Amino acid sequence: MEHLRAVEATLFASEEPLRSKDITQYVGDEIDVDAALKTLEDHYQGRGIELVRRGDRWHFQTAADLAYLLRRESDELRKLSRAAIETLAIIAYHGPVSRAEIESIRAVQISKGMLDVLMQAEWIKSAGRREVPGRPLVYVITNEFLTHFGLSSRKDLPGIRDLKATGLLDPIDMVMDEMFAEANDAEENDSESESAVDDV
Amino acid sequence: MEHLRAVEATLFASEEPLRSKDITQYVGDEIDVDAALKTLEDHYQGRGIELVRRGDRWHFQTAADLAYLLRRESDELRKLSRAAIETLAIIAYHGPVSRAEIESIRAVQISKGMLDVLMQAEWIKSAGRREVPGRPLVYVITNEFLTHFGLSSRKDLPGIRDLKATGLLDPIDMVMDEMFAEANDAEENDSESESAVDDV
Amino acid sequence: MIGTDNNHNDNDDIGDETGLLNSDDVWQEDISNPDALTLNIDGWEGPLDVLLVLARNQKVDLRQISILELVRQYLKFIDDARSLKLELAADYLVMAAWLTYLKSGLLLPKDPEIDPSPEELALRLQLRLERLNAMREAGARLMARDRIGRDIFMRGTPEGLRIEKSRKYHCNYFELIQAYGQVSARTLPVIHMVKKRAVMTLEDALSRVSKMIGYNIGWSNIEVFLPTIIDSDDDDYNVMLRRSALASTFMASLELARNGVLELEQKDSFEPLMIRAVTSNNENQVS
Repeated sequence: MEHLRAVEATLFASEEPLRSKDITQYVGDEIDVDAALKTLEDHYQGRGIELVRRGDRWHFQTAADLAYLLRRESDELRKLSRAAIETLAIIAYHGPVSRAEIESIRAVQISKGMLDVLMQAEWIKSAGRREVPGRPLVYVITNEFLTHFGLSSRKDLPGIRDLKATGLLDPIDMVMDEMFAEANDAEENDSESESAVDDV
Repeated sequence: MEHLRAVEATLFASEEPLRSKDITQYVGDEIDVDAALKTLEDHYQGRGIELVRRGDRWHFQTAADLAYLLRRESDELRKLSRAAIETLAIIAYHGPVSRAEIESIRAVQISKGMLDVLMQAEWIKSAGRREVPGRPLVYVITNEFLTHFGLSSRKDLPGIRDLKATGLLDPIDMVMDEMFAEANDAEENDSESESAVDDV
Repeated sequence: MIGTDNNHNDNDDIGDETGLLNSDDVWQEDISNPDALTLNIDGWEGPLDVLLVLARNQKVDLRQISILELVRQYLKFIDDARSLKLELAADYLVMAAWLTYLKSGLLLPKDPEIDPSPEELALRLQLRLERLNAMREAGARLMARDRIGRDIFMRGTPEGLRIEKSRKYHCNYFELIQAYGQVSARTLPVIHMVKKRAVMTLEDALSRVSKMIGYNIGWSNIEVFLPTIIDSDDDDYNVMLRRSALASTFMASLELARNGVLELEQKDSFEPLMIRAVTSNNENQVS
């Protein structure tokens, strides 16, 4: 038993697989290391830890069938931040838009990871580059976005007038609302020729 | 048995001690991790590898009585000065303690980097401030300290029960403080001419 | 007899007990600190450290040490150090002075006026030595434990655990639309526009009536000269504009009548106001 313990501890602590004779250096000549290894191999059979032999070297490893535990995936449901929702909405309404355009609409800088988060959520994707100086990437919404929000197309998004009717727009000035509606219409007409988005 | 295997494999694969709830994240809610840990602890009793609890964390380690086979001289472990050892002991036995309290027990100043070095070794950490004038930081020992020195909890510190019983861990008597403060003041006055060691 | 050298040896003895207290083990920063160096040359860490070693030399329980003997030994240590021209930091000398005071207090007849009493001071000194000694021993016991990485080992090559968190984000339709509404409302430039008022100016009316009068030879209702209202589908706007147009056209007609361009006729109150151009034929029929 003492032999087994010594061999077991030596293998456990070792930073690399050990040959039988390496183990002997630790535990001493008087121990039959090979016999101990065999016994240990049997003992660990079917447990969470296995003693395995690779070539002439032995080492402990986590049982192969439990490897899935070690790299476990877990879903984490997170609420999208206010800023991220706004960004998403801008891409939905104005896309394709570049990062700079989103920032100019929101009048706030976008944190680095925000577009990554939205892409990771598969709600937006990049749709090539705009042929303007700097060749910025532009972003559009994805089919996953439409599916998630139960829309059949981008056109299903409510217009500014609808938003106003549901009280979602802060009432500021009727004329201003109208003006905005006009600007919006202009954009939509122009959006085929991408450059118009830059005007936003 | 599958439960045992899963908990065993998770602990075995982990690079650091795990809490019961950490293990649950890997093996799933349906497993009674605490029960599995108890069974495994018994199973490994007397073997070359042991399952031990340090603070609220569990890990596998080689059996203590096999140290003679495995002992390695490590530079890292030898380089602690007497001052550092005393400081560490004071934080362990008296903690939470402030720097001033440590200095008052040792009757010498702590060199600048000492607490930093002990924190870097992850043996101590600061644990908030004491609500007294100056709001000094106070220090306590960590889980890593318990792990390193093989203690299940602070209560296992060698001799702590006796020290408590004899009042040697009680807060410094006020009269004694005053006495020391006077001596200290005198030192400080002298230190301008004599030695900078006394400068706070 | 306890000289400086002996003390040094005693100190080394402590080091041997734990194997960790040798001067080799002093922290780097201690050595780099020139003031600490003065103390560490002899391996001492301050006067209390010296006192503790002297006290332990009495080979009795710290609770039973002779304070007077301790004071005598400390003062001797200071004398020896001075005779060896060892530089002693101020706190050693302060301690010497304080111990001299304590010694005299203990030897002289009791003076109840003195508070705290010399006995109390002696007791406190003894307590402080005990406390420091307790921590010194505790530290040594800690260091002597089976320690991870020296005596006890964790697994040499753990596979490591990873939880790969795939984040699922949550956002519903309402939040999306609401956010867009708020971005729009927030970022629109603030522009104040004066609403187009529903008026027809006198100038417009003058020019309109002047142009039209030439074509109307007979009497015509003034309403014929009003512009057709098609500007808006807003009824209020139309009514307002119509009123303004009527007023302006009436004013324009009066002005033109004064200039002899046209003449006006109204049979009775609230009857239609009739207008016709002044021609050579009806020049004399001004009403």
